[in-house]
Amino acid sequence: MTALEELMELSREPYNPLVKDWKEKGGKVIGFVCSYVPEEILHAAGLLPFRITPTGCTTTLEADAYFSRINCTFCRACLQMALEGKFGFLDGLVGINPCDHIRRLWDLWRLKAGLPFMKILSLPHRVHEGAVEWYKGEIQIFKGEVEKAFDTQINEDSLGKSIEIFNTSREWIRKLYDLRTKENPPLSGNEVTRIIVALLHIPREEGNKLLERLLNELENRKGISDYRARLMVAGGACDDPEFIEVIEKAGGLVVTDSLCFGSRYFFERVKTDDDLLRSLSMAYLNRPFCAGMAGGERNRLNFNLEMAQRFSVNGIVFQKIRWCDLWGGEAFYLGEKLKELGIPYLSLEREYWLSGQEQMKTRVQAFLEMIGK
Amino acid sequence: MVTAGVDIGSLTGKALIMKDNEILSWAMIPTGADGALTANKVMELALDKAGLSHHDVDYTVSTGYGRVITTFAQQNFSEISCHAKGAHWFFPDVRTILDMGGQDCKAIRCDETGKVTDFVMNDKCAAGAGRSIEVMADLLQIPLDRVGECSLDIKAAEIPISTVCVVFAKSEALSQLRRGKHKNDILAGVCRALSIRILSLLQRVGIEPQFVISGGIAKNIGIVQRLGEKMGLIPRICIEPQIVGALGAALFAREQIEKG
Amino acid sequence: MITVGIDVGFLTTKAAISEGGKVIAFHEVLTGDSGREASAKAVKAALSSPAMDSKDIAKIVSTGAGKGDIPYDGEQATEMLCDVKGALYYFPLAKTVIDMGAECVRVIRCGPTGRVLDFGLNDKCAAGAGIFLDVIAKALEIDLVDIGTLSLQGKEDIDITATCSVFAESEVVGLIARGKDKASILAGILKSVANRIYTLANRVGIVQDVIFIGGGAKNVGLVKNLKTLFKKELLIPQNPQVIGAIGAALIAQERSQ
Amino acid sequence: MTTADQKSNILEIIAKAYVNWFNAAKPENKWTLEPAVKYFEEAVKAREMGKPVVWGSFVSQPEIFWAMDMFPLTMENFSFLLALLPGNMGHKYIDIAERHHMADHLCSYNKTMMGLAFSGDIPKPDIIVHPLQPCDSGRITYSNMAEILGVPAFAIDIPLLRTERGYSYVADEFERMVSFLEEHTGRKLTYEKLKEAMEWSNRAYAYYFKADELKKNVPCPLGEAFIPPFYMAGRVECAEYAERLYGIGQAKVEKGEGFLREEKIRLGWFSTGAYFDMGMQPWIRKEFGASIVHTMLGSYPGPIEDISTTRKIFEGLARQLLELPMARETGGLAEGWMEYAIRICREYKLDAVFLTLNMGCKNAWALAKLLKDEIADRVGIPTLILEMDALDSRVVSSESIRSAITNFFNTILA
Repeated sequence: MTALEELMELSREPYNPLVKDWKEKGGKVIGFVCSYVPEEILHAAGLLPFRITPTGCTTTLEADAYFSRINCTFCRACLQMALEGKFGFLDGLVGINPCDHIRRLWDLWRLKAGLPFMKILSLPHRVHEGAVEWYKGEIQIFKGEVEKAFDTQINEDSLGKSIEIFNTSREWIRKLYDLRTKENPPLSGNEVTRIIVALLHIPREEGNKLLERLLNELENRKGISDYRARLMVAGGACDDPEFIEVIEKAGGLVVTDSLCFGSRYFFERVKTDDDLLRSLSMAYLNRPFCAGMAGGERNRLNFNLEMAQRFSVNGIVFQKIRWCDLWGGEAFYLGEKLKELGIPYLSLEREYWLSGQEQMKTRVQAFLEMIGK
Repeated sequence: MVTAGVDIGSLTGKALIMKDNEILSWAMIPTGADGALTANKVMELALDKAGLSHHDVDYTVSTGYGRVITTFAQQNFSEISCHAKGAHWFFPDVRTILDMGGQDCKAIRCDETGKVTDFVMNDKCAAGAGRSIEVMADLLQIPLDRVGECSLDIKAAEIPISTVCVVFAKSEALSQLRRGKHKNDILAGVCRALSIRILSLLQRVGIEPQFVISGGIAKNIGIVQRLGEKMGLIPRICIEPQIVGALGAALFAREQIEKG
Repeated sequence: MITVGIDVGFLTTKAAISEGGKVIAFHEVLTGDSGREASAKAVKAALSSPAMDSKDIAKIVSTGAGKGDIPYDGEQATEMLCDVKGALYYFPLAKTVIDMGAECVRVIRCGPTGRVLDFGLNDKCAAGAGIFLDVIAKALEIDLVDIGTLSLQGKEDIDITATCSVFAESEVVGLIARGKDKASILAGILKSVANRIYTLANRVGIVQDVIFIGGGAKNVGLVKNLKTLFKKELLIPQNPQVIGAIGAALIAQERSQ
Repeated sequence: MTTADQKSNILEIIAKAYVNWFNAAKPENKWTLEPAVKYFEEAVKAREMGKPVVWGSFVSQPEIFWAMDMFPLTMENFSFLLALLPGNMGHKYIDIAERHHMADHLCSYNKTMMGLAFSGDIPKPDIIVHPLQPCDSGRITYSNMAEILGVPAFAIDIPLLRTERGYSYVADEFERMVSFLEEHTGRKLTYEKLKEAMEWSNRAYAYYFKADELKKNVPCPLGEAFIPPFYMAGRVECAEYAERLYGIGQAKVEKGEGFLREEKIRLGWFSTGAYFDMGMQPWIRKEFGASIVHTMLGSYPGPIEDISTTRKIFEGLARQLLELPMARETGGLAEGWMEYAIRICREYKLDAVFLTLNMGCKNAWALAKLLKDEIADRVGIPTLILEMDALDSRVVSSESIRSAITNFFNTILA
């Protein structure tokens, strides 16, 4: 199997062969829902950090007894799978408070399907010097809790190694994105999303090997040329390759993004020549901002523009899951600005699983026609 | 050169034949369970009227939710682009278009060439879509094309319809009937509720004159007049509002040929 | 001394007669254009077999959407109270009552004496209410009463994704266009309706015995779906649609004493 | 065409409205409106009098602004007032916000204030200061508003958990905020001025806390509508209001009188109310003999203990800030709200709880079942969950809210 095929395979379901393997060897798996959780700490403790995606979830029947129809379907789907025991392979869950929905997911998961190890970090919602110090403190406390719970020591040396490993995969992904700047990118947007989802669900060392192989394979893979327009996907969490596929089936090739399941997660390198915990806090907080960061409007806008230009896109598709207030509020500002700047902009609201596909296809097709493609 | 546009909506299918810039003929039939069949039928009808057959047509473009299952079309365009294009053919100075189909309602902005510059659609819920008018007409046993005038001829007082759900609005109307309220007064409430929802959709794209209403709803004077009042301008109506989409498709067909 | 309960529903109006704590007669008519006429008709018919004299009526209690509009000076009772009373009459161990009417789905938790402990309603969105099935039946050009049995012959598993009944209607039309068989489509529709009822029930909390009443309880396909979801037995009285009226008649008895 | 055509100054409209309400009020109630009348008079003139205007959130504290001789405007206050003013004025601004692609599912408090800011019907502020609580909707709205208006803004970061470390982080934030304010207004915050404001503030918080305690008496001596104008906390008017209210309550308790002649049922109203229908609470009292002895927005924390130094004051404000109404409920983890709810049910001897699910409130909707079950299991009283929008009467009409309430009384409380 080629690396690409392997990655596609691994992206299909959370409990993939590599995780099974890890468990059988007696390894522990710790889940987390948001990209602001410092995985390196878990990795340095010999644990497998697992970014949770409700991949394959199609109903929220049980979850909706607690969550409601006005809560984010990504979180409802996560809770559903937790209640169904689909995340039974997790030995713990790291919570965080980027938004109300994810904070409440942590509450409901903990109270209705609690796991052995459950800790939560307090994420700042404004990025400044004091916040970096605060989050460093949070990571410090978290490190202590991990060491205590799994009775191990995380020292400069082991943490340094872990950071290097994660920096490496960040670097590979950046290389991968560089390939997408070409006129005929070797990968489609939904393939990239699948690659990233897979990477977040497997031991990172394995992931890096696969990425390295992939990059070699791609050198002589035929580029994609049968597309009507180059698009960028922006907005809230989007781990659903099928959603990207709807856009691409209509002829809009997704060549880049500003997503926490994409560029935002991979673009910040963690410094290793300084106080490591501080460097972690610094790197995580200084990533291109999530909408949860107050006063981050310009930061977000500029990152979007920068990416749009670097990947020479014809338009930006802003997507958010319905009921997401953070990105729903941001839409107000971003919409106004992109209009001012004359950048074609399509705003799509979606549920975690695709519903009303027909209407979405019509919108995307009309958008492509609108930008004359 | 002869081009054709086929528009398969959720309620009706339309086909339109053009020769150069002239409309030769058009036909409209209700969309049956089988969209592909509807497309063929309505195309045949239009061709008959024009005294032409399939092989006289140089290029066909399909649109509407059935655009992909219209097998004989060489190309398909979204109904959004087609309605802008069609409306622009009727009114070259059009800038804002409202198209109200059976289940969705679209507010479209276009430039001086009829090219779409922005648009919004309702989704998730059919509140404020054309279907509700149908449902009401059916309930009150008033022909669809008379709903508008009736809604303006208020007998006692307009009856507010509180629910947004089409299906519940129907039963709300029914219970008003049972209380002996007059059909017109109920329709007045229905049309007001609808025009308010349409207006908020239009406001999202921003309304610039000329404002053109296409689709079946344009025949509903009750909606048209109420919208006009609220916006402080007179909506322009195409002579045959329901064929605007098919017309746009036929025009795109011509462009395709000219592009070569 | 007899008492009468009238349930003026959206589609049908039911009347029930009770005597000495026993239900002795009931009748159901279409509500049509006037709830008043319908209730008069239903009461008259109910009184005819066995023949009774309207002079013996000690009290009349009305319920249902049109409870305010009956041609008698009676009292009123909420649908929740009547559902529970009626359900307990047939199933003394009832703890949860699910009533699926044309316009509203009710899930009610009750105590042994007929006290309502908690309830949840779905009356905002038609998708999930009985009337939705009416819309779908029309779209599929079949008879409403056949939906349940037909759905059981469904061959493939179809998921209806639309959240709005009007969208579901055109989704159904689209499915037929793609050559899906009506039975399978119906199965999908009933699954989606059952899911909505299940979610509502979950929020209120499901305690055995669970009684399923209202017009929806006559739909075998819906019942099948609900049983699989609840993983519990559903108890259904003989004439599920008149339970509300019966409850009203029994409440009239209590109040007249 | 836009509906913002006819410019109107909301400040003046509301100032006038309060004068009218004051004139219409019964003599014995006029005192309850005096502070607000004064406040909005000043608000209209603030600029002329050279006071920098600062927009703030209702889950924050104005003392520092008063001490720096600035004029604080609480934006949620406008959303609330526009909803209850005749003619549903709020709808207009909600529509403006949604029209500019602000998602319709944000809290209507935030949609109204965003529409209002965007319409220009209220003069731009000099500064915006907002703590990052109680919810996503509030956080993003103030942040976006500042960016769109091009106004310098300071966001007070709020930690997730109530810990000593957290409190001193917030105290640090206050220090950063003050230097931000000094930099942008050229004014200095002196300890004397702050201390003076805090003495008035403490007086208000202390007396209102005691007044709120009085409501634990059966029958409940005070109605839910009497809440000091905490947007004036730090000024004498707010303190006097609280003191007077406590006096009235105390007298009633001594006479064993209740606010209701006959108190059949004691209700707790968690989360927001239906503010577009001001007749609802009186209707509940009259119709069902129920007195509303606790409301979320009518229950405040106590005063600050130590005001001996500026830092001590900041530390005190930090603790208080995280316990303000709504922040107290929706902040932190689920247990925070649950335990508080249980305590209220017991201490205020509630017979039933109304839990309003405001259409924008993701937190309340997500925790509704937890809260309801917890209250049923541990206190054994029923909860009515009311889905509605606190300000937008178009979402759920007051008729259907009232019929839901009637159903609740005629079945579960029957």
